Order: sequence, then C-alpha cells, then structure tokens
Amino acid sequence: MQYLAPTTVEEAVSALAGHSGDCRVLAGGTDLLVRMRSDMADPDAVIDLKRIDALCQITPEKGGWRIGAAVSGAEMGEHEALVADWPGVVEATNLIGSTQVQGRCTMAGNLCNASPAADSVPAMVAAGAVARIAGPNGSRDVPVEEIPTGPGKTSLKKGELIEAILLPERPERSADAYLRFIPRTEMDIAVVGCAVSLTLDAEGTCTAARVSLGAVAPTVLLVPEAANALIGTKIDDPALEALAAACSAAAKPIDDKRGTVDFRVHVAGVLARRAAVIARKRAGGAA
Amino acid sequence: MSKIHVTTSVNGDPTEFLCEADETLLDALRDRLGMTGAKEGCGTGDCGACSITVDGRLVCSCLMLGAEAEGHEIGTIEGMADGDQLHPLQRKFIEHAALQCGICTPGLLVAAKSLLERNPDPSEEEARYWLAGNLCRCTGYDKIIRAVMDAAQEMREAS
Amino acid sequence: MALDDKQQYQAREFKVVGTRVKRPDGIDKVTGKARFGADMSAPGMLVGRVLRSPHAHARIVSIDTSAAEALAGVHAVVTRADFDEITGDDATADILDNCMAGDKALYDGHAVAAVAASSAAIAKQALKLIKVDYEVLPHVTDVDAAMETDAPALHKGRANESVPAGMSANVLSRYEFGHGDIEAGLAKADRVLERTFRTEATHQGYIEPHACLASMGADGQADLWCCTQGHYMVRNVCAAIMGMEQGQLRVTASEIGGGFGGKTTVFLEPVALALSRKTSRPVKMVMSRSEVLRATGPTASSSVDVRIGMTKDGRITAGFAELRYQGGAYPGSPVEFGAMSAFAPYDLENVKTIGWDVVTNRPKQAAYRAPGAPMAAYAVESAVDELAKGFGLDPLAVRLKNAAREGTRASYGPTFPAIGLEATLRAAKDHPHWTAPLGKNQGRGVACGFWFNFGGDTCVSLNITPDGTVTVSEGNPDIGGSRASMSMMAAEELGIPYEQVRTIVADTGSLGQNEVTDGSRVTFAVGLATIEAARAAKREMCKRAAMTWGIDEDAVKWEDGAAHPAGENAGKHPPMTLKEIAAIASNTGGPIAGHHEANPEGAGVSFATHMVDTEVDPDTGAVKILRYTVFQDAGKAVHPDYVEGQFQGGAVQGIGWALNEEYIYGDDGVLQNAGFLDYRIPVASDLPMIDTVILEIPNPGHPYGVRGVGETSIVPPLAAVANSVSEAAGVRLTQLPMSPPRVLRALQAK
Amino acid sequence: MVKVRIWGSLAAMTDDQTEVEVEAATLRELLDGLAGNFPGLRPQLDRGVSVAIDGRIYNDSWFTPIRPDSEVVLLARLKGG
Repeated sequence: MQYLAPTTVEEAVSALAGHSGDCRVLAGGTDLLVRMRSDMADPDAVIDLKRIDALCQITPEKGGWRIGAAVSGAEMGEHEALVADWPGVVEATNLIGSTQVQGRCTMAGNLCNASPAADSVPAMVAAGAVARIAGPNGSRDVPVEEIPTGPGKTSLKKGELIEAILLPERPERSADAYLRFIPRTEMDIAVVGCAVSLTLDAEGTCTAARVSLGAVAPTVLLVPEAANALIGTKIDDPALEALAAACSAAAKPIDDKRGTVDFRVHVAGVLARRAAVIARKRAGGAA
Repeated sequence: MSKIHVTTSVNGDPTEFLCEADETLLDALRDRLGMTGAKEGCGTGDCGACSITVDGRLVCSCLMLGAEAEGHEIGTIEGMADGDQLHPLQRKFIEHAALQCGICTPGLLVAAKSLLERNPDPSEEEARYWLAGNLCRCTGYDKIIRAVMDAAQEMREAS
Repeated sequence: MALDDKQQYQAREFKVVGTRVKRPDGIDKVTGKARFGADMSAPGMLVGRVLRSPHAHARIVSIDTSAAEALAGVHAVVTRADFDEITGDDATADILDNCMAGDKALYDGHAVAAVAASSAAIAKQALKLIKVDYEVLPHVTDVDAAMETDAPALHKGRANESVPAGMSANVLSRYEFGHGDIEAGLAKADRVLERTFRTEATHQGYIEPHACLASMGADGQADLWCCTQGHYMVRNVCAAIMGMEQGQLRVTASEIGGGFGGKTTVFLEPVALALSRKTSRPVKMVMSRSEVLRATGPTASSSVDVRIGMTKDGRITAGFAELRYQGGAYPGSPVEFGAMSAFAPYDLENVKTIGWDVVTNRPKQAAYRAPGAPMAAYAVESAVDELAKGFGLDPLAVRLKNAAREGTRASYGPTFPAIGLEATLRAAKDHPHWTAPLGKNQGRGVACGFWFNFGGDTCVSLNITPDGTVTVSEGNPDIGGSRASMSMMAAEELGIPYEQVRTIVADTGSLGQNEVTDGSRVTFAVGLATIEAARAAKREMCKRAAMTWGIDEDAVKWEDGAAHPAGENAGKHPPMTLKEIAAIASNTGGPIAGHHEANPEGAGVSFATHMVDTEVDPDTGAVKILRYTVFQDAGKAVHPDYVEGQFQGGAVQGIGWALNEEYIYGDDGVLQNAGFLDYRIPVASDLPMIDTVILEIPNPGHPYGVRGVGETSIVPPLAAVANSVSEAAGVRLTQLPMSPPRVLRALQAK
Repeated sequence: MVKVRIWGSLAAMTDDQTEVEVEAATLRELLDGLAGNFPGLRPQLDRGVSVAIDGRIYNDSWFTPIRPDSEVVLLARLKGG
C-alpha cells in the first residue's frame, strides 16, 4: 500500500484520478482503518487529506458554514458559533464513536462511508447540507442526500473527493436536533436515527421543516410527509402524532443483528416525536 | 515494499521510526519503538485500550496510521508520570484500587487525563460518558470513576 | 493431605488482613510498564497467524499449503498433520482438536492451519495462499434444535452411559440431582408455576486477547510465555499434546489482562510450540478480537424448564428444573453445575434437577465465572419471584422463609455447614435500598446466588533475604490482586509490615504443581499455603533464636515479628526481630525459608443476594440500571477493596449478560457480531455506582476464615435484573438478553 | 460401613439405589469400593468426581479420613472459572 499526503486539493484530486488501483481517501480514518483491519478493504493507496490546510478549517460562507473534510467531530463540538447555528448537526456528529473516535472522525468521512446508520448523515440531510466535491473537472456542489447510493456505495466519480460540507444560513427561530436509538448508552451503531430541522414564526408556528431517518432503509431517508405534519402547526400533540405516524410509515428497515423491522418502524416514530420537541424548544418555541 | 520514515515526538522526545504504509500507529509504537503501554484490545476503536494523545487530543492509536504521526506530538502512558512523581490520576487509581487486571488501565488513564485537561470539574455523568470508549471488564467501573473524581478534586485544590 | 486442626479457623485480631493496602503491581500497571501476553518479544522472533474455517460445519477434504510455504518470508505452515494423534485421553484430544481441526471444522472460526512468517503482513498474505477444500455439512447452533433426533450430528458415539438410547447424537450426558418426591410436593402447593427460560451464550470478554511467545530448541527443551489463568496447566496440556516431558517445557505467566474462566485452557500455545519446533525460531502469536470471539470462550447457552410449587404463605413445596446447555462443539458444557446449584439457596423437601449436555456447531465453551450457575439461578430465581409477587408476598421474606442454612440438606446432596445466605438476605432487608421509593416505569428486583469453592494443588515458597525482607513465590497468575493478599497474609502471620513482603508469580520451573487460578480458589488455597509457609519460616526462626540464646527451641515463641523467650524459665533475652535473625542466618545454619505444598481441600461455599432498580422506557424498551447493591459473604475479606471489586465486576458482567450481550449466529451458522462494536459489554455510562455490603461469616476450613469471592457475584444478577425489569415493565420476561426489541415486544404484547 | 449418597442419574448403575454402603475409612477406599461394588459407576469415576465429606468438598485427597457416621455425597467433578 502507498501512503500519499498531498498538501493541496489539486494534488489530491490528481493523485486520486491518476491512480490505477484501489485508491481510498483517508480523512479521519476511523472507518477506513476498521475496514482494512477486518479485511473488508485492502487498498493499493490511501490519500491523507489532513495535510491540506484548507480542509482542516471551519469557515463562514454565505451566512452559513463550510466545514472542511478533515475537520474532526471534536473540533466541531468545540466551535461555539457552529454549535449555536446547527446544534443538531454537531450533536449527531459528536455521537459517532467514542471520545477517542471524535478526535479523528469527520462528517465527510461519515457521509462517504455510506452506512445507512451513519449518525451525522440524517442531521446533514435535515439541515439541507451540501457536499462540495472536487474532481478532475473542477468543483461541484451536491445535496448530501445524493452522495450515498446504497450501503457502502456513493455517487462520487473516479477522481472525485468531498472537500467540504456546507451548512446553509439559519433564519431566525430555527433549530435542529438529532436522536438515535442504541442498546447501550454509547459506543453502538444507530438502530434508528432521526433528525428534525425546523423554523418557527414569532407565534411559534412551524414555517419550514425537514425530517430525515437513518438505519431504516438502504440510504438515509428524507421524509417530506413528516415535515408536512409539522409545517403550519405549533408542533402540538396532534402534529407530533402525525409526525410519528409519517416516520413509521416511511421506514422500510430490515431485521439484523442490531434490531428488528417492527422495532425500527415503531422507534422511528418515537424518536421523531422526541427530536421535534427538542428542536422546537431550541428554536424558542414551547419547552 | 518501501517503508515510510516518520519524524515525530513521543512524550516530548524527538523520535523517528520507519513503518509500513498500512501499519497503525499502535503497531509502530509497540513493535518499532518498544512502547508497549498502549494495548490492543480490539484493533477497531471499540475498547480504548490503545488510547494516546496526538497534539493533546485523545485518539485510538489503532485507528491511525503510523505515517499520520508525521510532525505531530504523541503522548502515551509512558509519559504520564514525571519521573518518579506519579500523575494524581495514577496515584488515585492505585489508592482506590481502580484496577484489577490492569490491561485497560493505561488507556483509561490517558483518557481521564484528557478529560481533566478540558473539564477540571466533571460531573460523574460527564466522566462516565467521556470514558465510555474505554472498556473495563474487571471492575464494573465503580472504583475507576471514584478515582477520577477524587483526582479531579485534588487537582482543583492544588491549582 | 486433608486439613489438619491447625488449618481450622481460629478467631483472631488482624493487623494487616482486612486493611486496604496498595497493591505491589500498581505502579507498573499505571505507568504502562507491566508486561502482558503480547508485550514480550524475542530475538529472531517470527509471527504466527491462524487460518480459520469460514463454515460452521465442514469436512476438511484437503489442505494445500504449498503456495504459502513457497512465499518468501514464510518459515513454516502447520496443520493437524503436524500433531501426533492423542489416544486414551478424550479431554486432551478434544483440546488439540479445538486448537487445530482434524477431519472436520466444527464451528465458524475453527483453526485449520497456521503459519509462521517473518512479518505480520507476510503471515497474513500466506494465509490467503492456503487452499482448503471443504465439504460443507449441515449445521446446528441452537441447543433445543440440536436435541432433535434428526439434527445434524457433530460426533458419533460420544454419548456416555447416562444418556438413554434413541436421543440425538448431540446429547452427550445426562445428570440428575435432588431428593424427595416432586409430584407429592407440587400437590401441596397453592400454585404451581411452569415456565421455560432461555439465555444466550456470552463471552468472558477479557480485554486482553490471547497471546503467547513460544521457543523450542533442537534439544526439545522449550520456553513459553503466555497470558493464562494457569501456566502449570498450560505446561501439562501442551506437553501432552506435543509429546514432551513436562520438565522440558518451562512456562512463564505474563501479567494477565482478564480471564474470568476463559483462560483456563489453551488455544494458541500448542500451535505456537509446533511452529517453533518446525522453525527452531521463537514464534509469537496474538489473537485479534474477532478471533477471540469466534474461537475462544464463550459460555453455554441454555434452555431451562422449571416447575415450582408454593403455598400462599410462601413456602416452596417442591422445585424441579430441567436444564439443556449447549457447550459448543465438544462435550463439557457446565450443565451439571447448573443442575447442582439451581436450588442451592433453598431448604427444600422435594427437589429435582435434570441436566443435558449438548454439542452444537459453536466454539467449545470455556469456563466463565461460576460456570453453569447463572443461567440456572436465572430460571429458578425468576420463577420464585413471580410466585412470591403473585401471592402479594415480599420476595425477600419468601427467600428468608425458604433459605438454606446450617444443617439444610442441599439440593445437590450434602448438608450445609455454617453458610452466609441468611445473613445476606437480612442485610438486604435492612438496607435503605430495599425501602427507597421507586418512580413510574421503575422496578426493583432481588435474587440469590450460590457457588462452590475448591482447593487444588498449591505450592508456596517463602524466603527470608539477608536483610530481612520476605519474598513469597506462588504459582497462580494474579488476576485480581492476589499478590497483595498473599503479601498481606504472610505479613500477618509473620507479624511484620506489609511493605516488608513481596510476592511474585513464579514460572513452572520454580515450584511444584499448581492448580489453575479458578474456582475462586486462590485467596483460599494459596492463602492457606502462604500462611503455612510463613509458619514454617517462623518455626525455623525460633530455632535460630534458640540456638543464639542457647536455650531449647520449645522455649521460644514468635510474637509481633520477633522471637521471644516463651516464659520466665527461658531466661531473660531481648527479643530477636526477623531482621536480626535474618542478618545472622549464615552463622546459624544458612538461609531461612518456609515452604508449603499441599492440596488444601475442604473449601467453603458462598452465597450472595443482589438488589437492583431499573427503569424501562415504555416507548423503546430500553432499560436503565438505576441502583445496584451486592450483599455477599466473603468469609473474611483479606483486602476489602479487591473483594468489593470482585462483587462489582461480577455484578456488571451479569448486567451485560442480562441486557445486551449475546452471540448472534446467522442462518449460515456464522457468528455475526465478532467484535466489541456489536458484542455489547457494559460501558461506563451504562451504569451507576455498584454498592457493596461485605458480610463475614468465617469459613471453618481456613485459618483466617477466608472464602473465595470471585465467582458467586455473577450468579444472582441475571435474575435480579430480570425481576426488576419484569416489575418495571409489568410483564414477565423469560429470555435473555432483555435487549430493547425484546422488551418492547413484551410491552406491546401485554 | 459408610453410607454414600450418589446423584440420581447414577442410580441406574446401582440397582436404583441413591444411597449405597461401602466399607471405607478413607476417600481412596471409598472410591475403590464404589468401583468394585458397582462396576457401572466406573466410567463416571474415571471421568472424575468430587466428594463432599461432612459438608466439605474433596477432589483428590485419597487419605482423607472418613468416619462410619460421616455424611458422604458424590458430586460431579467441580470446575471453576
């Protein structure tokens, strides 16, 4: 295996595009090294992004935030302004693995690993986040939900890598929240995950919402019916019931070692209700 | 297969080593540098026995390539005591009988030190969540948490 | 030899025993210096790796190792053909077959070949070049399915004489214990409860994977460094497998990173020796976590039917249990201990248990802390709890009413001497935990547990250095602080400070035979041998003082770390301290030592009662442990910190078993969760503090009254947590683990 | 003669008796006596047993004295973890 450590995005792209073998991007490495260890990956080369300064920064952009592909979960959690704007995205990213894993793991890596149970992805999808892709033909911005196409598979083309995740500007009285269900209190992969992002008007009525679910389908689901259950309401009990029902209806999970179909369908609704209440409170609505 | 030359510092000592491209930092520390204080309990970031710090940040050395250490400052359990002066956490672990077999102890100490550097006055719950990535099978964590809380108090009083 | 009168318990005032001294291995373990199994290297060392079966059950038609052997950097490949067949010793033959498969791979992860190479990378590459031609066979992993007469059979003709004809070939033994008349007893009950309880296999989950470093020379002498609970066992088993004389193999125990029973056998060691024999180079082998989970441990899974009758005032009129344990691919599930211990906490006129030992296509089970008892206690203690609560009775009062005590004929046969069960129950009843208020969706459970202790071969040598410090050599790996407790008992007996004694774990060349560190035996048996070794040294020191004073040695007594004239007639001599006697040892006959070699049998039994509060999330089935208190009889707590540590560790392992730990096999018989990600042992944030109450009902068979404490603590928690969760959920749960999907399903079915 | 209680599934080897009598003053004599009087017990005795004598458990110690009035109970060979 070759270890490559470019210092510019251009170098990285050219190395990635020019390599003839199995060449992987190494951001935090907390998924890639596990795959290598478990014989699920045996790359010919890895390209470490962490020596590219621009990819290690959290930068304001167009009223929102640009988070470099090599920024760790811990660094996001320590960034007060980012946490204030996007508490749900940060809390979701901070749920990936242990404190130790937080020191390395990245949102972009979590996205490209393309696990349906990735914690940060439902939060990014609910946030309307965009992935900035660098490739041989230049740069393009793509909604994050279009990146994973199935377990372990992405829409990235040969030579492309994600250089940053962009989070949009927040209107007033907006907030997001992410909850996941795991058997223990830490260290597990989400059995179900749910993110809610919403905006309230001055009266506390929901004017915009996005709701997404993790680990209930081959990719993270954006659930418009669930968002519609909230929009135009004060996120009261009937709205929450409708939200839960919409999420349970949208969930199309499988039975596996982490949970059953029935369990995931039911808990998708439970988590949606609880996440919406947290987001409502964060946005300044009823506690 | 050509090896990679890595220049780094380990516990403040300038250090160089050669490693394979796919070799973890844990293997490099243990097999190249003879620093066997960090342990491999799982190799997949699930047990924390290999905990070290990189530029002061807590990480699993099994989830890092040795090559990634280039230019960074590595901190391991071997650097925690100052000569014969144990770190308060090390002393409290002994006083509270916070270890039985001792295999998880280096990782727990490195992780707990990192906690107290960021949060000198953690609640019991904060300590438990911070240390959730450090598995211990012997103690049930009770005496470990007591040792960490006691060390935190002593360090606060001393500062 | 049996216990003599001097070894009986005598009440005394302790000076060192019972204090909380610092452990001697503490500094090495907090500074990273302590050397565990994988921390040792040798010049010219090769790396050994194992190729494992991807199939649950397959005939090994052929193995072609030629391509691997041809790879540069590969020094040897071994398969079963490199080992002589073992005849006339089924137990050792099974161990060999488990270390290296013969004509069949019997479970996913079964070793089929191994390589020694100059680097880990080359070894890994070599494994991929070994071509194994498998004929895949039907498999079975569930105990009840394996007992069906048409189940795939792992072995032929292994059932012993206790098994009735016509059963599945996977049923290898039947055990029956008990006394009285079950049907007559049940007829007297106001309610008879019949239930079936199931538990999944759990792994001991030690954080240190198995590791060893073997070096064998052309002269047939060998050295082996390994992490084990018993290096003397490793020596004997490996010598038998390798066809060596035991004296030619010296085994040194590394520091051991947890065992809990799982390191009481060998897995890698014979393979490493075989690779070293073939290469004449040292060979180091270290398992990955996935190998540990696929191919070592775990415990048995179980399916248990119980029938218990109770009168409405809480008297148990009869207890019956039929236990089916699968112990993996070889005979030896611990079902007999389940059958013996199931009703041990109760004084019953009518009691009967039947146990079936069953094989399946899973790894050979290894002992796990009180092997076999937790699953049996889970079934019985759940049923007793349900009956008590059904009658509106206090579950602690019901247990007290039926409690086994001195003079009770135990369900497994003998009459109990002084035991501590009642004391633990009374302590539980008097504890503030018992009456603390509970909130919504919360429940409180209690359960009792029992385990045996035993002795076994033990050697201790105690040497007095010229400057009067004391070194103790023992032959049992220190798994939970035993070097501290041996130093304490030696210091107590010699009347000197703890700091003046240092205990080491000696290699197999230094002492005679030592039984494995198991059966909660070390503090009891090695402690007893340490006390006897100290007594022998004291006798010698009194003799040296007598010589120095020119008086009869009978006229000298040992007190407070010094020899004293025994009375007025002995003359007026100032006391000679241990240091003073040591300083002139060369002048009085040479070095002074005491040693003791024995098989100190007659260990006492141990009981515990656990109490736990849980809260169930009615929307998700998630269980939170709110509060936990352990009440256990320790006989005498030599080092209370480490006694508490055993109580807490056992309780938390039991909590894991109850809630989230399980072996998950796919339809293909392949283990699906061979890592710490999905084999979910409790993490720090899952738990509250684990409170402990140490009771001290002296063991009459130990001079200080010590009982083993290491195992009993894992027996009650499965049932205690189940009783608590069942109360919180308002529905009885009968299957472990009580994972959230299972609890939620039970809640929804209410 | 010493009365020895055996466990239920061994009774098939002792004409359905769960208590048998053996002439024995030590553990070794007891085990030899059992094997001699009840050859059907031999396979289990070979696999190993523990013996509770007056409430205490012995595995190996041949010369443990047994009194005529001792309570003697055969147990499955104990193992621990």
